[in-house]
Amino acid sequence: MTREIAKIGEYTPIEAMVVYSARFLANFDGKKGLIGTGLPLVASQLAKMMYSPNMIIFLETGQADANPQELPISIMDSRLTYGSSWQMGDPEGLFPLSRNEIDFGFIGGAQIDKYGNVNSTFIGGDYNKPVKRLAGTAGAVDIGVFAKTTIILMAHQKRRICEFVDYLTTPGWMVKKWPEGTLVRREELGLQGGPSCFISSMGIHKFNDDDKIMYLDKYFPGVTPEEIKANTGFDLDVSRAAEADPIYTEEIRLLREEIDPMNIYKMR
Amino acid sequence: MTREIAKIGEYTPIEAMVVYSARFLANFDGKKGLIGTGLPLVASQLAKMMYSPNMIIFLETGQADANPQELPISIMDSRLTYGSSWQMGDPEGLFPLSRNEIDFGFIGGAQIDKYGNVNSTFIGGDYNKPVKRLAGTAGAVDIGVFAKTTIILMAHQKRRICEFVDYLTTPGWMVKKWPEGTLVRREELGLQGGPSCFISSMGIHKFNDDDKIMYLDKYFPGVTPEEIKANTGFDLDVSRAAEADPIYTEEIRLLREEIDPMNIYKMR
Amino acid sequence: MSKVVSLEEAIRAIKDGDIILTGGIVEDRRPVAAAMEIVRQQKRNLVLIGTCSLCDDIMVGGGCVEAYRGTYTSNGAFGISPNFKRRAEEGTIIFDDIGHIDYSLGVMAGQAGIPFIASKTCIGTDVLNPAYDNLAQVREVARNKDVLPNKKYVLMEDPFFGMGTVQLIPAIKLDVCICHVQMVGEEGTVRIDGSLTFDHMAALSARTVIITAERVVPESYLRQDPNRNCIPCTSVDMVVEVPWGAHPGQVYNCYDMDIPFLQEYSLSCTTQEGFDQWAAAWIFLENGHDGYLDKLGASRLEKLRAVPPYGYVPRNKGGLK
Amino acid sequence: MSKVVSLEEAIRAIKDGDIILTGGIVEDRRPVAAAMEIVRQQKRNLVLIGTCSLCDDIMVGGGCVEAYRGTYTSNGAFGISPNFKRRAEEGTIIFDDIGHIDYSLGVMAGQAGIPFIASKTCIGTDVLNPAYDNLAQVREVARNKDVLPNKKYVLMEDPFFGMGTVQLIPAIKLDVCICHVQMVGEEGTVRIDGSLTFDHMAALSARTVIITAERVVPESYLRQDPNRNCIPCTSVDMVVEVPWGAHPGQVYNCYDMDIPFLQEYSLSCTTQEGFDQWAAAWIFLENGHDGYLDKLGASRLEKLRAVPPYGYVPRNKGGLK
Repeated sequence: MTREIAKIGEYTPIEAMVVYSARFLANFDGKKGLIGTGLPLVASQLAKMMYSPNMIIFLETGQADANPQELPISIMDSRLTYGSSWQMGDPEGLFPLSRNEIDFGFIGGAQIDKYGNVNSTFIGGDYNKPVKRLAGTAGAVDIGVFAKTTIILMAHQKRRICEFVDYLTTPGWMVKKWPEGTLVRREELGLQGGPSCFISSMGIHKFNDDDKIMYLDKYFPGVTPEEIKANTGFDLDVSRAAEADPIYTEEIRLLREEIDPMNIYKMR
Repeated sequence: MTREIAKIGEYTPIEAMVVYSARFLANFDGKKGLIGTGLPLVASQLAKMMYSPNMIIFLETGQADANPQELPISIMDSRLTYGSSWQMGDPEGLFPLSRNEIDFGFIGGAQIDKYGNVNSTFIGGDYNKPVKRLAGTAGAVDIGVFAKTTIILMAHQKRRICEFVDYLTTPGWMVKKWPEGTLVRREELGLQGGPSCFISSMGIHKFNDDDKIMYLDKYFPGVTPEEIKANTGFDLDVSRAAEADPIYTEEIRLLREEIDPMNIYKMR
Repeated sequence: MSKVVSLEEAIRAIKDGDIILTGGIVEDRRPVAAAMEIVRQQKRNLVLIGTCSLCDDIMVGGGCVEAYRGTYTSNGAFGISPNFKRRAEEGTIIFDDIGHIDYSLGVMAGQAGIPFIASKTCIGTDVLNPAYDNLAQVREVARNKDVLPNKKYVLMEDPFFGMGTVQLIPAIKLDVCICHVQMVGEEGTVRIDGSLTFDHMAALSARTVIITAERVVPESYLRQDPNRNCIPCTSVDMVVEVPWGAHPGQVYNCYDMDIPFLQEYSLSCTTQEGFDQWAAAWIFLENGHDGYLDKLGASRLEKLRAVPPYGYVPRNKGGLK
Repeated sequence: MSKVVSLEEAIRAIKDGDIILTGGIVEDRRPVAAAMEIVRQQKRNLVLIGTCSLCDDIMVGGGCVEAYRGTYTSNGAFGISPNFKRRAEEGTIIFDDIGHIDYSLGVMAGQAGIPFIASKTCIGTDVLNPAYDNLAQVREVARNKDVLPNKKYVLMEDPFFGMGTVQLIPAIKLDVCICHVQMVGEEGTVRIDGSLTFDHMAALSARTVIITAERVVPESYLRQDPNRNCIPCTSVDMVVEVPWGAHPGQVYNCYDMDIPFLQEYSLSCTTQEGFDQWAAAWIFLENGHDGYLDKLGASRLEKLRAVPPYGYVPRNKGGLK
């Protein structure tokens, strides 16, 4: 099947982020994922339609094998219950993580650092008097600790992609060993998993095998590696980056017409 | 209302044991009890009819406020589910105990000692090669540890009422402190509760306030304190015993005609 | 024995300084009407456990809450909970973040009546940062301090399976649990449709449990299928019938969310004055919840009513446009 | 994806030395047909977890079991499990008694994926007697030793609520969990009526989960009310339709117990020869479970069929006389 390619300008950077995320989920067809609220849920819907029809979706409010017939707005949306195999509560929804059943976790966040640590708790100032208070831990800690791998999605902004997060909510590759707070490799604390990729609104980022520092793997069509580097809060290695495959009109059509016709998620 | 008194010989010792147990449950009208399988369940049915209509029954297989319409045979009998408020499993059925919600536990057993410790695990020989292997712990440990008080019911036989149990399944007043196994008062281990009475097929036994040793409180009509002493495996204090109030024909009629017409529990 | 009371009477049982958890999560199946009554009764110094979203955030705006211990402080798609956000950024509310499995295990331990539980759940993260441990400050606000643990966590080596360092997590216990549900019997048996969130566990470990429900139904009806019930009557103290008691959120099988109302809330409450005006318009009404429903209007509510068998309003039927 | 297989194929997945838990409790909703197939396939060195009643005791009689770790070894009103009793008194089976809350917390920890949990549950009793700790011997029998903990328990002081000395209880994990239920969808979603016993938790922490059911129903039917389901399809590996698969025990809403059959079992199995004769009569039949049903006869089974709405056969209707 030949697919029509969408031109640059025919989709927004956020739509591109969601499309590349959905494509990445092709790696998890038939696998079990715990999907966070917001854009990860949108990307999963697209993935189920095009790339990963047998992906098994768990949600932190206790649905196993959820099959929403239309896009949920809330993490406990009624749309998630109907058609799922089992509907319990949050503990039962999260325990597949701690039982090591979850092949991938898929989350957003507000800040990410070069080790793939994610912050969704506060930005700036002090914990007790933050400049910007955020949503807190909800699922983000647990996905980072227990999922066999983590996929992270976040709009690309210089202040959000930084040297080290203001608060370590979701553990990436270098995490804090308590009580001292020493930075150590996650394996040293007996944590499996770790982030496999960070998909922004400009490109796809992976992590070096040795020092586990983020590098640019792919830049989206119409974006240059230099632009990405300039919009990143640490010295991002872009030397190995290649252009991502183009986006198909069908992907954008599904997002706009089938998945989010009301633009609830403000992707456009 | 004057009630007709049953003559001695018109009921069996086991029926007497069940009737006096039911009367004791009058202390728990409106209270929450966790009821063991077997004769405790029979006595509870009689109590609900005559003495304790608002008693709230929990069972270890997860029924809250069970209202069986006929006598259950099994601890997870279908008869326990229908009409109950909530039907979960064993963990949920037992956790009211560990949450300290249960006002009384009511159990049988195979052996009881002078401190009210009960054994339902093995009798004689060694743990690993017992003369008589029994049912094990099931609920009996937990009722003894967590219920605000415990009521114990057991047929009166010399070999069953002893100085110290062969295996301490249900903690009474003097229990084992590990790892040494030293005998200590239960309070010393932070255990609340303790047995309030042991009802046998011959009499009602309570425990001294000071040394927590069992004494005879009431002997059933037609039984003498001396007979009870002779049928007890330790030097039972019978000096304070009085004769129990007589049994009513109505109590026996209910047991025989309404509660166990098929004599499933072999009370007669 | 019937446990049915008025909303006012039920909420009177809550004392200043109580440690309280509200059912549902984010904007859905939340006891919003109950929270508004808490604001009307001007409760003070409450300690919120679990999450601080919609109904909790209304209590924060109403000046009822001084401390929070939990995992989530957002209204989801409608933004960070505005009253909490403002007070956190002012530094005028005490908060102590814990993880989501952390919270789950705490509530599970509470319902099992056990003191603590072990997990690797927050290992490596700032949830365990001693500098961010505000449990002692939370305890200062609480009336019954013994309901809260002495310590936030303890690290120890797993002696059983060689899992390395694990975190001991204390049980979560409560003074008060308020849940809004689809159905309750007059004796308190609860049936929930859709996510149980934490309600089925939290209600078991609270000293006082208040159930508000779309409908109070005959207890005998619910007892025909005890397997389908979610909270036993033996754990419930008071029962209140409050139709649309979770508006503007969803209640599965009953109604969908009122998106414009939720958006208006977020926009209104960025300042305390904004919240006060919003509260004057929606909370401090004559006739309390009945006044609220009448002001919303029957036709607006009818558009939100769930369509069987889905339990929500499918968008292609135009309900929510 | 359909997970429906034959009983023979499902049981072939069990390996000698597996750590196994069977659903239901005492004589009710037990996977009896599955246990008989295990005997037919001559599995060896199984480690039984939880209880050793009816279906488990059949496996003991069949020589399939060498070790047991659990809380109950009786057939309730029908006496101590006869094969287990005999082998225990001979000293030819390894057993390690734990408490009922002990077991509950272990399974709860298993489904929560955590290594251990604290409780006062066996404090003061011989369950903690080091002289009776046979866990090491149980481990010797097991094929996958890492499924069992290193230690039976650890004592420690409660650091959070001042509860004094508590017992740390390791998670219960399993190689195999077999449950017999009323209904299962072809993808594995399970609906249970009546006590869930431990099934809803144990099935989540086993490597291989086999569901036998009175009826395999369309998955889509069960998904109309996910709140009523008890085990998610995501935790189930194989599904087998086995009508009357728990006979002679009860299955709520399906059938009541066959008391004479249960009494006959108890009387027959006091000796190994007695069990072998009983097994020849009821297990080693041509056509396996179908042969068993035909031998029982349709009229006998019909008398056991549950009466709505009770879910059992009320005695005053004469069903069980």
